[in-house]
Amino acid sequence: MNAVTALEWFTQVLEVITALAAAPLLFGWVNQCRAWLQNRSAPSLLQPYRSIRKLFHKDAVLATNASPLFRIAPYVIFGTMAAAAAVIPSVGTHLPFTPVADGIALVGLLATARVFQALAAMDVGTAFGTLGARREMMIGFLAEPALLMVIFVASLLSASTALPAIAEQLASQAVGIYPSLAFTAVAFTMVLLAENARIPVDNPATHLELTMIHEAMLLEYSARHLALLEWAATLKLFNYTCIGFALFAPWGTAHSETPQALLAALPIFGLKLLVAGGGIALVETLSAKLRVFRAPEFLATAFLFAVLGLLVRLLLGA
Amino acid sequence: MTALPLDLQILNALAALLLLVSFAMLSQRRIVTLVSLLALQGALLCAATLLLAWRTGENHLYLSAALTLALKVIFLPWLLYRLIRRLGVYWDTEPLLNISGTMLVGLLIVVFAFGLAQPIAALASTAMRSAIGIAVAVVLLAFLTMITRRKAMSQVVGFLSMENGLFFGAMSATYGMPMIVELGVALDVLVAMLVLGVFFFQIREQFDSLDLHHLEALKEED
Amino acid sequence: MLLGLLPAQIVTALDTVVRQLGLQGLPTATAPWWLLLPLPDRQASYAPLVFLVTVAAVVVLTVLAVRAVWHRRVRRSAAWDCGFVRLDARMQDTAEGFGQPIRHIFQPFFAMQRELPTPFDRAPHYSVRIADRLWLGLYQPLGGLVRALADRIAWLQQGRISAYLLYGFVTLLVLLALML
Amino acid sequence: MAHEQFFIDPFNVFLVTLTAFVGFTTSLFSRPYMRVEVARGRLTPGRLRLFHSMYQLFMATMLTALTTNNLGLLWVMMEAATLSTVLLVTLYRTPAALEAGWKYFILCGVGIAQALFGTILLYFAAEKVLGAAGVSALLWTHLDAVKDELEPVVLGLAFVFLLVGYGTKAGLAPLHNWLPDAHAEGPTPISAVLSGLLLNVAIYAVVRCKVLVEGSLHSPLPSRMLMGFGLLSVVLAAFFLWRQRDIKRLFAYSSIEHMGIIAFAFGMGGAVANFAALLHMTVHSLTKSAIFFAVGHAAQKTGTQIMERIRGLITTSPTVGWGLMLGSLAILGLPPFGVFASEFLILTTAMREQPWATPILLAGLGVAFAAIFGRVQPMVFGETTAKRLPHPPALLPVFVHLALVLMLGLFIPPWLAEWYRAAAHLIGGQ
Repeated sequence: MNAVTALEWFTQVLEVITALAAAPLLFGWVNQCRAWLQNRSAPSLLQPYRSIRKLFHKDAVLATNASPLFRIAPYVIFGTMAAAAAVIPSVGTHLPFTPVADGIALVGLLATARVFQALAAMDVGTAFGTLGARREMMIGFLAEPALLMVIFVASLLSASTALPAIAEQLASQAVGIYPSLAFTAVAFTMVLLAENARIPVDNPATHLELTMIHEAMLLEYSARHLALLEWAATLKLFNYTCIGFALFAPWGTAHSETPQALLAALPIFGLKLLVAGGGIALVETLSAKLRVFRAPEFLATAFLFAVLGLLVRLLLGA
Repeated sequence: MTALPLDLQILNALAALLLLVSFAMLSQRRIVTLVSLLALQGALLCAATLLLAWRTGENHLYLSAALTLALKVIFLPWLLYRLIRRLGVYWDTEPLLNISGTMLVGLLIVVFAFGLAQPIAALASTAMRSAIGIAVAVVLLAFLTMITRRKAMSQVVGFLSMENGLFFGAMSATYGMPMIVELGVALDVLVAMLVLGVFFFQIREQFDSLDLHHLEALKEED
Repeated sequence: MLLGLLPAQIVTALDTVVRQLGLQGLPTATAPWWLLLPLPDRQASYAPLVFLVTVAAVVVLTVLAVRAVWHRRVRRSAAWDCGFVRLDARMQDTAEGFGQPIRHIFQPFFAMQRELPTPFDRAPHYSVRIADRLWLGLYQPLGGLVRALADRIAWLQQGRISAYLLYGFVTLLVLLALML
Repeated sequence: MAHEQFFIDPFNVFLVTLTAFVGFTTSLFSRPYMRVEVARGRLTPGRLRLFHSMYQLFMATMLTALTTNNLGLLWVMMEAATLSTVLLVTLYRTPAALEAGWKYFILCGVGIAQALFGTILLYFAAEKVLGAAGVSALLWTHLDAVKDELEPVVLGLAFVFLLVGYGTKAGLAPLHNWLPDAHAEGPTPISAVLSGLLLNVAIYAVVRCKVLVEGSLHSPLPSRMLMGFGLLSVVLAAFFLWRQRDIKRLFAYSSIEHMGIIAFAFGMGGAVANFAALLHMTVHSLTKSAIFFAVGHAAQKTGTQIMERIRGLITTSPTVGWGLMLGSLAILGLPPFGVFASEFLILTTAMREQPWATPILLAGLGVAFAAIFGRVQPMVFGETTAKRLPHPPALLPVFVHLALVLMLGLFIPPWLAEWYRAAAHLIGGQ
């Protein structure tokens, strides 16, 4: 275990801060792309920042029967998302946090966030809260195996489940066509869309309570708690995109902790974010929202793709 | 076959008679005659033992003959007669299989017994080795009488005739068992009879008849 | 919890058992106490305690940051009843309700009878009976078979003493015939 | 010649200690139990005296049967044991008890008569080799020394008679019909002792003869027969268990099943199987007598033996409830107890040597488990309106037995293991 140098700590902190800062930006950018694609005039790029700041200044309104869990949950969810950002190698791969948690621990962390969200949703006992929690659990119940399978296939290629190691291994590999990676990438995008309540599974901008999944859970929240949860949602989208980069587009991340490498890596990372945001918006405009009980088929196909990737990897060795 | 010496002839005759008596007991319905047949069987056994003792000079056989005489010819039949008179059970109802059927089965069993005893007889060195087959037949016939009887008393008589068959087997195979065993067996038979006497009175008291179909309550089919 | 937080210590404790059995134990890795090193250590390591402490630290940090930068004012009021007049306990979701989507997905694995009220019902009522297919398909027929067999075998013990004597007699003859 | 009449060898030494110990605990248990029965008016003081005297006679006959060297005397003692217990089975003078007593007497009497004929044939074969030496021809030690010279054909037939004779006393399958009636109708101490000890003595006699016959016959037929009887008993008893409504009959059938397992194990032969069979004999008699003690008190407290009417023992009298529950778990072979250890050994040896028999054995054990547990559980934990009984019954023997069985399950002391190994070697011969 080489001594953890100060620079490595610097990259670690840098990653968390970029995550916190860039998450709402990415969210805004996706909304903007969507608006353009649907030839609507787009809200400004900084709109998410303004709404989060506005919410932070408001007085929190709590339901009479809300329990302490209701008030703690936003902080826990935000905290776990931030910690997840620390584990995922977005800018540099030499992170002191690598030995602490690998891909599977990361999936566990995301699962804890989901559990707290569901519990908080059911806490007040309104019909919509439980409705949202129930559906979120269903989605989570089906998406998690697909996500684990994706990480498993990626780790098969690089013989390690630690995300930085996978990124380094894939970056250093000769660029070629890897069908197993292609299938797993498709599976991963489907999981990303499902987990972050994007169009095919859940419409982020909807106001129809009966169709909501993610939004239904936040109905009872207000002011700073709601701000935290919104921010955590954007952070979750950001984390997922960073996992996607680490597993499928690792080029350009800094493989050493020297400041110059980091500085060089930042613009490339920005470019990748723009492309990813545009991609998500494109997928969303092209597909329509599925009925809630069609979501399992969607996630089953995701799982199928991941398993296909695995089989191709084992049989063809590529 | 050279003419057997006289006493062997008599022994074989006694053995044949024993087999005949067992057959008779198999088909007898009157319990009183059944008991007298049992006494006859005991007498035949005692005679055979005496003759064997005289021929081979085994003095413990004399004691055994005396024991059989006292127990199986005099005491037990007397006890059974008294019980029959006290309990007033004179007739045994139709056995499970009709008489001719039982006789047929009895024949088969005797044939089987002889087939069975053949190898043993070949090895026996005693004079009466051919009688082993008869002993086995008597035991199996007694077993059959117990199966086909419906009255508790006749089952007991079957049990005692089986004891006679066993003693005769011991006699013909090995000139009787060691004395200590003979005494033990005799004691057991005696106590068994006393216990059975107690049983008769209790059954009589509970069911006021000795018929065995009262004793069919404990079963699984309820 | 303990096993989760301190796996390394427990794994090394178990390792002594493995060695006693004469099997090949863990390599004597010199990992720090808080780290769990898998066999080929290059794969991925996991430090549960540090992980928990970091996440907790981040959560506490957010709480303090939000409290410090913004305010802590709270106001209590009734939950949003989306236009419905009176929310009472009966309208709360039940555990069965919570499990309904997953049960809906794994429909073929449950033998489920559901009674849905039609809009014209005078007294509508909803009931669902869920039975495990394995129980219906495997265990009940097996139980029935054993019971039927038991009834048939019970005929053996029918109470008549002559039958019992016959069993003994037949076994004796069969064994003797076998022995010849 | 006189000093050779009695002998102790590794095989019967542990049985003698077991019989003495269980006899002692049963008499401890029977003293208060029978006094309550007399107080209830089910027994007259006169019959109580008969009970205690016959009980002592019964213990005497069993102990002599175990230690005697003379096979003829072994037969006489077995007959005497039957006679002494037949009066005890009919102690309550109810019609059912009478019927049970009559069947017990006739069936066992006939069975034992076959054994006498077997002994005669044995004596006949022995005399040819040992010469007409009177008593010594029937001494087991002499016979054992010279067993390979004995005439195989005669020994084979003798073994059949002995197996059928002592098999009836041991309650092996087709000859078992008297056992459930006798064990259910007699007073509980008698059922405990009959189930626990007399069956062991019968199996002991069968194994003594098997050793001789196996020596001379050199054919696997005797072992096959014993295995056949064993398997048949396990399967038949397992299916009989399903229809039981009387608790003592239930555990009587469970005794038949366990005797079947022991017979099967002795039938397999070999050091491990014999070791397991001896262990199974010990733990079975300890557990079964403990269960019968608990059952006795349960029946006495609720006044009935019908299982449907006994409910919620754990609330009415916890000691009886716990005793019965732990006893049943032990007898069903659940891990911590010794019965599991011996059954495990038997099954593993069966899997290695007689793979065809293992599924049958497992099916039997499985069905028996379902039947017994399905009935005992509601009895102990079912709800009941009856309130808790004031004075807890003196159930020390139950928990002493179960503690011993638990100990045997967890750790067999070296000296006991040495006893079993020596005995297994003596029986197995290899």
